[in-house]
Parts: sequence; C-alpha cells; structure tokens
Amino acid sequence: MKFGIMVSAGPYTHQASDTAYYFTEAALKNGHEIVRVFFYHDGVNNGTSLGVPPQDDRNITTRWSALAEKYDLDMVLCVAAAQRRGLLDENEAKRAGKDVSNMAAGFNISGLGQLIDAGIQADRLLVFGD
Amino acid sequence: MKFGIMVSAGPYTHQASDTAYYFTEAALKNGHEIVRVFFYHDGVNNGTSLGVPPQDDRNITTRWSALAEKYDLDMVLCVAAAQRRGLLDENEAKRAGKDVSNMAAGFNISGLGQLIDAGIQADRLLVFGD
Amino acid sequence: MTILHIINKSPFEKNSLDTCLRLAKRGSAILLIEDGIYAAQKNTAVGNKLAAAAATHSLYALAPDLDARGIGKDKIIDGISLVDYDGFVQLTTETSGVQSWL
Amino acid sequence: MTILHIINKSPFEKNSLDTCLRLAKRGSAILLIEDGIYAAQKNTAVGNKLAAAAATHSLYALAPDLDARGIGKDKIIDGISLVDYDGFVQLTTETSGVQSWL
Amino acid sequence: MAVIKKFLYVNRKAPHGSIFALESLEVVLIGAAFDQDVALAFIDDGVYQLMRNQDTSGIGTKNFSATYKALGDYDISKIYVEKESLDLRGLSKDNLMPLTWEDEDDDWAEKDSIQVVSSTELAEIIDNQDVIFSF
Amino acid sequence: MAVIKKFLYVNRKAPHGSIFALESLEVVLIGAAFDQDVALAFIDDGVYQLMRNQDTSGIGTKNFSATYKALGDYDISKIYVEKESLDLRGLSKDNLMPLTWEDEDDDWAEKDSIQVVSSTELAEIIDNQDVIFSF
Repeated sequence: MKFGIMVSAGPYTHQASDTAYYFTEAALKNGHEIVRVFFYHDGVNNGTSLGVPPQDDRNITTRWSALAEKYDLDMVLCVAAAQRRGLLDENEAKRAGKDVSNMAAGFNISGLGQLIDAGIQADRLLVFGD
Repeated sequence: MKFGIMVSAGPYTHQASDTAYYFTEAALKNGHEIVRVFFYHDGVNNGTSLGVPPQDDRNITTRWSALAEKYDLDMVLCVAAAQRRGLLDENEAKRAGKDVSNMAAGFNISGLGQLIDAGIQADRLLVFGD
Repeated sequence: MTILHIINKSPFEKNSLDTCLRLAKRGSAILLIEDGIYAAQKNTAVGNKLAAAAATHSLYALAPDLDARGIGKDKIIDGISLVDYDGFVQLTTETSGVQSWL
Repeated sequence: MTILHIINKSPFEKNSLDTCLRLAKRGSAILLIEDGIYAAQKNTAVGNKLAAAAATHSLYALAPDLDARGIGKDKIIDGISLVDYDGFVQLTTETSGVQSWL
Repeated sequence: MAVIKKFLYVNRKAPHGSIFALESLEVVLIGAAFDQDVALAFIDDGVYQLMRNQDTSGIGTKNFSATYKALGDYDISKIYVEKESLDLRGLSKDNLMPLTWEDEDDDWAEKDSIQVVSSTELAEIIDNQDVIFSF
Repeated sequence: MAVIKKFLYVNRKAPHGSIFALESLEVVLIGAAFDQDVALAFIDDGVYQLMRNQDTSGIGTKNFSATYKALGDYDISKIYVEKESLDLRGLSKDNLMPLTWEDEDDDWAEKDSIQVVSSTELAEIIDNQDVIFSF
C-alpha cells in the first residue's frame, strides 16, 4: 500500500515527530511504499542540519536522514513554512541574500503542491502533529 | 519597575511571541526596565538569522533585534534548548563541528542560570508561551 | 496584594480557564489574552462561568486581541475591563506577581 | 468500510477526544496514541465515556505509549486492543482513511 | 483519466492565537489547482476562523480572514460548519462571513457556500473522504 | 545579604507527549544552585509526570522520570500535588513515585517531599509566590 505522511510538529518539542518516524519505519519494514514525507508548520524544523541534541538522546534529524538514505525516501519541507521559520537550502539562502543554509541530508525544499500530490498518489494519508 | 520576560513559543507559530514583544515594548516605553528577555523551549527559534517571512508580514526576529538595539536589551537563548533545536552562535557551531551559525543580531546564547537570575533580579517575571 | 492570572488559551479547546478559576485566590485579577479572549463572550456556558467569577475577581481582557477575533465589545460579559498593552503592563505593576496558565 | 480516528492529546487537557466521539461514525475505529492514551484508564469520567464507546466503535491504544506513561495494562478499559507500530500500520490498511484529531 | 479524490480540510483551531488557520488556508488555495473534489470543515474553535469583523491591526499580524471570501473563486463551494460547535460558542451563521460561489451549471447563479450541518451529518461526510488534512 | 525569593515551578503538562516536563526539570535542577525558596506544583496533567513505572524504551526517548527522585538531593523538599487533579484522573498518591528529602535540622531524618493539597490550599500557595515559572 502507498502512504503519504505529513509531519506538522517540530522535533523534540512534540512526540508527533517521533511517532511519524516510527510509523514510517514500520510501514517500510512491512513492505509498504512511502510516497512522500511532507514537513509542514513547525515540522520543517525536523530538517535542520544544526541540531545538537544531548549525547544520551536520540538525534531526530539524522534518524530521518538515515531512513531516507536506506529506503530512498522523498522528504520535503514546505518552502513557505521553511522560509518563515528559518530553514533554507542553498538555493533559497542565495535567493534571500543569506550566506548560510541549514538543510540536513536527505531533505528537500518544495511547494505545497507536493503535499496535495502525496494525497493524490497515496492510498492513505496520515497527519502527525500538535 | 524591573521585568523579566520568558518567551516559550516560536515565532509565527504561536502569538505568544508577538504578545511578549508588545508587552516588552510597552514596558520600555512606560519607563520600566527589562532585566532580560529569556528564550526557552521553541522560543529559541525567535533568534534565527535565517527567517524569511512573506513581504507583507512582520519580521519577528528583526523586530526583536531592533528593540534590543534601541534599548540595549539583554536577549538570551537557552543554550541547551537552542542546541537541541538547531540554533547556534559561532562559538557553539565551532564546538559542535558545524561550519555555519544562525544567530540573529542582538541575541546571545547562555545557560538556564540566566533565567533564574532574571527571576531574582526582576520585580515581576512573565511567561509568554504555548 | 494578590497576583495576576493570565489565560491565553481558548476555554473551548483547553482546560486552562477552568484550572485558573479553581486556583485563582479570591480577590486576584484575571486577564484574558490571545485565544483566551473567547471566554469573554457572554451567554455561553463558559461566559456564564466567568460572569460568576466577576463577583470575586477583577476581570480584564486585552482589547487588540478581542478586535483581531471579531468579538464586539457589546458582546462581552459585564464587569470585564478592557486594557491595551500599556494597560497590561500597568496591571502587572499593580499586582504582586504573575501566573500564566498556558 | 469506515475510517480510523487517531487521538494524540490528553482528554483531560484538550477537547479532541470529545469531538472525536461526537464525529466518529458508528462502526469506525479509534486509536489512542501519545498523550491520548490517558483516556484509556478505566474508572475515570473520561474512561467511562470511552468504555461506553466500545459498544459502537473498535478501540485501540498504542502499547509503547502506554508503557512510557506508566499506565499498567491491567488499568485500561476492557475492549481496548493494544497495538505496536506494526499493528498501527496494519490498522490503517484495514480502514478506508485516517483522521487525526490533533 | 485521473481519479478524482475526495479531499477534506478539517479546521479545528482558532485563528491568530496560532498559525494553523493561516497555513491551512495556504494549502487549500494551492490544492484548488489540482481538480480534486474539495470540501472544508470548520469544527470546534475552527468556526472562529469565519467570524465577521476580524481586525488584526492591533496585534500587527496579517488579517487573512478576507481570503476565505475568495474561496468561491477557486471553485470551492462545500464549506461545512458544525452546528454543535456554533451552539456551544453562542454563535449562529449570522456571526460568520457570507461565503458564496457561482454555479456555472445554473447560469452562474451566486450560491451560499456555507452549510451548517449536524454532528451526525458531518460524521457521515468525514467517513466518506479519501484524504483528510487536519489542522 | 541577598533577599531570598519564593520560586514556584508550575507543571501542568503530561510527560513524553511534549518536552515541557523535561525542560521544566532542567530549569529546576539549575535553579537549585541559587539558594532561593523553591517549590514545585503539579497540577492537571502535570501529575502524570510523577507516575511510577514509566518505561520509555518503546518510544526511544529519554526516561527522565527517575530524575524527580534526585530532587531531594538538591534540597528541594516542597512538592505540591493538587488533590483535585489526582481525583479527576482516578489517581492517588500511591500511583506516584515516592519522593523524599533528608532534614538536616532533624538529624537527617528522611521525610516525604510530596504534599497532596486541596485547590484552596494551592490557591493560597500560588498567590504567595514572588516568581512563578509556568510550563
């Protein structure tokens, strides 16, 4: 079965981002397909390359990155939500006149159309949020 | 009178960060002193230098930076909360082996002791959050 | 002197107002801000609860937050005083401390 | 076939469960996750409401979230089935769609 | 031919106190270009999003409430408001902004987009969706 | 001499679903070094923070519940739990972790830190604080 996943909450602050991860991982392990993981609202903060959680805690961002690498996942941050909250890839940073970007490996920035498209392509769409 | 301000919510996502700003501005205009504005939890996201809100919207971070400049405000992000969420100044970035930092003008990173200290120094401590 | 209690959450969504009304000492002040101002509208179950509290507490609401939400000043409970941000600051100086019921 | 309703908020803090119980069609499934699992404990006002819903809905709770919160399996309402993350995925394939009551 | 799916946007949060109402509207507007069978539901504090006379000038945020009136231009004509949510808040349809659309199959007659529905009706609608976005 | 202020940490959120309980505890531990008159209040879902037998291994997050037991070592001995909050949730003190401190003025006798208080008592306590941190 094909799943679309929407993540609406930031990492660490709400458990929703953890639950989304475990659900996605379980779906993949059970042979399902993930059409896309779309990060919206504060969910875009999952994609920061600058997070430095305590040593004895999980690293939510690198965990997503590793999952994306392993399963060739399509992970998209909403561009409007990301710009508002200070998540920029190199292109967006350049366009905004900023000299740095902070996008972690495996995450891409794109428009909200990708969320709608995930809804169309997937057999089930799930929202994890606050 | 001396005020301490704690901001617990991120910019744009919750109005708490706007209310904290307007309260702080009104207190200053009315001749009061702000001991410190301490950003905790998702509040640390107010200090990102990479936010690019829509043209027709307020820029919450630059608004804080301008207020700090005008009134010589002490604005502190909690180091532990900031590291977890990917907010790093140059020192923290270097220590974490990251090649970029994303701290906006007027914000500093320090420990939770600065929050307690604000509670001790101030006549009133207010929490704005989600 | 008593403290100022602040409510910024909708009473229809969260339990913050109920808890505040249970734990705000008689004589203390209660200020509604942000989505908390939805409690101010009269003739609702919530509004009636708050109207009853007007007998024992000083009630305030932040006017710009009422305006933003389209709640007319003629629709709010008798006994609620409206303040602007300056008035909010003033309130905190007249009370002995502040508790935010997030 | 009916949809799966997901609750991730405490019923003592937010109105999500009440709204879900009002709007989940008879026969549909309800899954408690994260802080939503606090609704699963029996012999509370909330628990009794949910126990009543067991007659008309299929009820589930995410076991790792129960464990995290120290709610013993012997303390939960009869009629709630426990699932792990694999079971959660399975549930979404057996229902026709998903609504999250955030 | 591509399958047309039933999309429902569920709005349960009050405007202004948090960004969910605004960011939900942004999804709806983008989604309108995709030719799906779209409906919006306003439940619980979500009904406050449609209040008349919202004026955000005092809090310095964008007053996006006018945008709801443009939904008809995007061919979004099914806007469900739960009656129980209105009742609990002491509101009726008169407190909400009038939202309309023009029916091209009926000589472009202007019609009301808002349908106040009971919990029972809304439960049926929700259960019939293919995709539900929750805010 | 420095004035000693009354600090109250108000905990109203459940653990694990959000980070507020954990980040509140971090403030309390740092604050303990400042020699103020510190108390903690657990109200509403905050009482769940003190539940026995929390095991987070299945959700992959830190089990910080053991840390509450260390509060006594930081000379934090005033832990108020609202009775009404426990009652509503079908809980009693027996469901909570035992938290103790050692009274140096009483030959280091081990004493109970948790005081279950009524709303009326807690209202009085809250009103008497100089600084309240809310989570």
